[in-house]
Amino acid sequence: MAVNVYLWTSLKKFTNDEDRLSIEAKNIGELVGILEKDFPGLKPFIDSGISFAVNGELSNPNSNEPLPDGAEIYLMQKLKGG
Amino acid sequence: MNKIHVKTNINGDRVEFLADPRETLLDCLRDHIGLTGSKEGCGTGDCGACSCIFDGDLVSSCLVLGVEAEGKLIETIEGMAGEDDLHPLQKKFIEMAALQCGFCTPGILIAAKALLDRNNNPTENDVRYWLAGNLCRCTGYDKIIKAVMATAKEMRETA
Amino acid sequence: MQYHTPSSFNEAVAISNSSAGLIKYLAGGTDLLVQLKIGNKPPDHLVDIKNIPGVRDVILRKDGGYTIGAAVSGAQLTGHKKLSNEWPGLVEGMELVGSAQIQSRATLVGNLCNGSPAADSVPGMIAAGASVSVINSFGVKDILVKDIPTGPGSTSLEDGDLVTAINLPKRNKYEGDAYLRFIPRTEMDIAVVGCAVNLSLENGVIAAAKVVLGAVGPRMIIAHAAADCLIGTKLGENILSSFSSECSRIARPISDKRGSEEFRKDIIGVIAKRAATKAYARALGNN
Amino acid sequence: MAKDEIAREFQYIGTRPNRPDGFDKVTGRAKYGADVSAVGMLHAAVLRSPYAHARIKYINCEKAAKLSGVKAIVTRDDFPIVKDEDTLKLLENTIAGDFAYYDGHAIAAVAATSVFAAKEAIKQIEVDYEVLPHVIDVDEAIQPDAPVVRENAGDFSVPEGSSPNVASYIEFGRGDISSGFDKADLVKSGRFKTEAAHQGYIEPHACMAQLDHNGQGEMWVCTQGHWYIRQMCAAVLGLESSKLCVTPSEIGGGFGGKTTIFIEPLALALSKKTGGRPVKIVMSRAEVLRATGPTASASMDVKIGMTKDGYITSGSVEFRMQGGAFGGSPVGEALQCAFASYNMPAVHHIGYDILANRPRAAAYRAPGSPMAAYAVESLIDEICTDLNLDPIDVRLKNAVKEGDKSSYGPKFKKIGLIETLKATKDHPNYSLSLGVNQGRGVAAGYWMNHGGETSVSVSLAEDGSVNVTVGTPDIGGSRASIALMTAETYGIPYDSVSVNIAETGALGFNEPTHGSRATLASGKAVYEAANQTISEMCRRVARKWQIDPDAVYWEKGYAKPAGPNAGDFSPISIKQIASEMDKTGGPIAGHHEASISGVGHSFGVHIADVEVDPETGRVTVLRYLVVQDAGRAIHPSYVEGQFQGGAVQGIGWALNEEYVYGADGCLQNAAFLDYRIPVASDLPNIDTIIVEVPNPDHPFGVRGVGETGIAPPLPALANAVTAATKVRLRSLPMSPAKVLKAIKTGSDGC
Repeated sequence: MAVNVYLWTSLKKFTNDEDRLSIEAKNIGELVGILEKDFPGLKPFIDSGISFAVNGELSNPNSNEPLPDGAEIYLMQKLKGG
Repeated sequence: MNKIHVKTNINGDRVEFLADPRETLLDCLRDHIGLTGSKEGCGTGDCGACSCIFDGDLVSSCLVLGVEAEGKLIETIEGMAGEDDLHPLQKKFIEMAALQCGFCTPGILIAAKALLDRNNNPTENDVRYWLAGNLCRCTGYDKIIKAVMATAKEMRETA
Repeated sequence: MQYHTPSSFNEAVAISNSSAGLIKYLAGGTDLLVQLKIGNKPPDHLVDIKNIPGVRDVILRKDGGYTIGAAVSGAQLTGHKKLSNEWPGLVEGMELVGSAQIQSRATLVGNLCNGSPAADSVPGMIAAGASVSVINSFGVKDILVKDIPTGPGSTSLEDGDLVTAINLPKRNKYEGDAYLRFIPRTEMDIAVVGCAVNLSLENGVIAAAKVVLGAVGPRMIIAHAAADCLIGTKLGENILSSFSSECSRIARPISDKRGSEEFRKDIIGVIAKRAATKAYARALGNN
Repeated sequence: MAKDEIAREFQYIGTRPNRPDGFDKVTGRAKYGADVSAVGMLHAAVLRSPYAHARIKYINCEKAAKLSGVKAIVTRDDFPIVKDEDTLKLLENTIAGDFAYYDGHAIAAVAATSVFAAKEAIKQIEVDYEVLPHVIDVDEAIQPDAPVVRENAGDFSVPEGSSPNVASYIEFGRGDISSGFDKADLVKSGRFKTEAAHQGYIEPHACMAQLDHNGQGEMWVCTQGHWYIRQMCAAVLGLESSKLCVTPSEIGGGFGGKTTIFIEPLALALSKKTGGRPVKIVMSRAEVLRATGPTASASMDVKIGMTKDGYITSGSVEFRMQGGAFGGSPVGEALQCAFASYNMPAVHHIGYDILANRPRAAAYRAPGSPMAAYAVESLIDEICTDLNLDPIDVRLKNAVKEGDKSSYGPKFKKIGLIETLKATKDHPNYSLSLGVNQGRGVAAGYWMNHGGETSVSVSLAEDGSVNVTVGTPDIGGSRASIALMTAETYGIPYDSVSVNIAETGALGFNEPTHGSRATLASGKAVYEAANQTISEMCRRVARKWQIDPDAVYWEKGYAKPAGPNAGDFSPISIKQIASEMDKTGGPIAGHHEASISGVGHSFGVHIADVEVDPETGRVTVLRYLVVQDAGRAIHPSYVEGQFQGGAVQGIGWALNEEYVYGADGCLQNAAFLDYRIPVASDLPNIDTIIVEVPNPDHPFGVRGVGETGIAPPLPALANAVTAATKVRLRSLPMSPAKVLKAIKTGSDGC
């Protein structure tokens, strides 16, 4: 169950200059755990509040909704609205 | 500060209160009489949310002292509706969605009524300039102006 | 703050004489209450003059001029058809002060005594040659409006002076005035610049002119040299252009939050030109 | 379920009934923040810094405390020590610690028996300030010699060697921008600047709060989100959240500015010090402008390449946004919105969040999007002019559609930009001829919308009417839209639904009415909760008919047998079910809690026609058109109202609204007299077209509509002014002085 994780450019310095990662994860919660373990530099960003767009739909970091195979997951800054 | 005993008439009721002479009419309406329909948006006569009728004149009640109310006739938003029915402007504002947050609404209704009492056939430009002292941040004024124009037309037709 | 409601000017003066501390007179209150709101020290004694008989009257005198009571509101002036026809520039200057709400309260005298160089009604009064009646413990006196403002927030009035009325001279045929100001919005702003022009014509030619510039100096500027440009002319394009430049040259504005010196100097000429054109048309039409 | 719903005809949705709270709001009965009082209530006033940046050496409250009527004074010493960085920023902004960071920063607060006594007391508080150098302008703040606003303010994202006033940094993009620029026939770039603008809600912040020594408290407050207020107050005061009950008043406008705390913790702290007396704080307008959050000021570099037939080949932006002394400008959002309307092969974004000695930026309607739109849409307009291309045609050629990758990554689902552009082009305003000194501008704008944490409940009254309880304050008619969706779900009259906005104890956590979410998110949740009760009603009817629950279905207010096989039963109305519920199993109620997703992006396109006075630089708006995709307009009047209100806020920002600072760093225009929001006579009618491309992820097709409308006016007016004057201003506001200078000298205003 590999999913494609896209990072914003300024995170590349923590992921060996990769802005796209292929990761085996069943859900976002598991994905977060793997990201934090494999790329400790990402942890402060994740801790500061981050959103995950799964196939265009925002999901929260603790979600245990199953991820579709090959899902396109974008790490996004958490948004505020007016 | 010595307070002054003020006897006045608000929305047809005889009212008495004790005013610190530094208090505005708006303060007195809201804090002494409990009529909180008039709002304070600026306190300096720039927004019109506190509009009232003072002896027949449209005023910003934040720019009138409470002690000046002695012996006067005051009309506030709370007195705008009749016993059985809303004023046509009030009805039209609801029907035409001329309010969003509603905070400026009492002042705008009072000001619009003052206009229609003087001129039952205003142009759109007349309405826009008359209401220039009533700030609204939600609506962009469009529906407010249309509601005032529609009310004027309806009142002319039923008069 | 003690609040007084005298029923005569003499009583008002007596209260002021017998009271200690800061004394202020209250007519419209549209400046005074703002001062209180923003935290300025309230006066020790506030003398409300609105209960004095005649203060809200506009009187057409036998000599054809007007006496306007100290508490006459802007809305009253606008509603006075004859006065508005004769002195449209003066009336429109007052009418530009604030909203409909403010118009119910604000007065010419208040606008004058507040001492703002940007006061909209004052250039028109000066251009009209208006005077004020003043009462104090020594008696009554007449002072020309042009001599009242002395600088931002200050006037030549002394402690205890109470302005009771504004006096306008008689209006003759073929005379006309206009006041225009520039503001960023259409309403509710303080003038960035303002200009009043008062003209007398003979056979369509300008025989006398007064030009007063507002908000471009520490007090209203009476632009004699600019007025001279107009005299003897019928206000052609060239005349207006040199008049406009002259007004810009005379202006001594400062830069502040409402406009830069450069911008004010630029547009005072434009506004003056437009005011002159309007005054001229009115003078021609006033037959 | 969802798609079928969208296709069907609606009974109530799309109608324009009177709003439920209309009567209260036209008669003065509605209670706003400052409209309540309580027995024993004290009035508070706040002492604020007169300096843009100062060290606070000591505060002496002795004299003030001795004044008659003074009951309590609080300074920072009365607040707990906070470790968490976000909480610390909130607390610092609520009440200054060792430093005052901006003109208007709260220093101390006094509670007294009257407003006059409280105001007198704050004058008697002695503060010894050591004035420090300050910085106001966003570009100046990152100069090497700029005063440092706060030491060590940069977070983990800031690249080494950055100015100490950079709080955070973000960079993202895709494709090869330089080869994209190589493919272009015309590449243009420019720097654009916008000044901070305030939300300008007419109701100043106000609250009444009470807190006892056990940490039990309650608060009445005008806010967009009372759970946020509770969470933030609890955090900065070290309280247990559930012990603080926060009730929202009616709210007199917010636009994002009432989603955070300012005076609320002060009121609670003062109350605690008086042994729990209620304390009321009402801000003055000057306090609102000096000390509450406007949006950021921005300096933005944009570069765009286009082929001569109008295809965008590449684009890049670098945005620097100043969000006050604690950071938090919406630079990330701005970057996401910058190129969101366009399908671009290569795009790159860089953003800096920058500190300055200004009040902490708060959210303001589509935070960041208006600035981004101003920069990008202005430059696109320049390129269209140079290449002699129609600006709507160019946008149609590049417009994003379903399945396209957005400029910030994720793919779009069903969106309506193309439909919106086409509707704009077809409107008569686009082809009206213009006179001398007149010009027309077109621009697009975008907001991604937000769902967020939502909790609602629905209950059936014994007479068959329905109570809906939501946690999103009604800021512009959401009670009406929620009632309409509820009525539609049940098939009962609109008037039989009452919508209540509950205090914090009555529901689970709700995010504020922000992010264009109230109708979208509360509506979606109410639909779910209502369907729970419908299922329950069907179950009870099935039991009565002694058939399987699946054999009962719900239609227009009635439980019906599903078909001939289910049996021959007369439909049972909701009224009858309700009247019998005490005998059939007790109360019938439903609830729904979720982090709502499926928000549906909203695009808008505006046309502005202006006339410029060439002698004074004054801009008059002659005509204005807003076209926007609402997904589905639940109550079209309030959708139009959102379009119109957003547009006029944008018009104000574009033309005359700005923060004017003196050389001392103090705000000079802290009043509506000189902070010039548009007045009625400044404006024409604001024409609207509601485009409806339903959001497939919402039961009724709703997209949030509140925010997008503020983005296009900035560039639409800039483009119109350029068309009228033939000069391009690159800085807002386009105040008369700037426009005149541009006409006379060709200056771009930067």
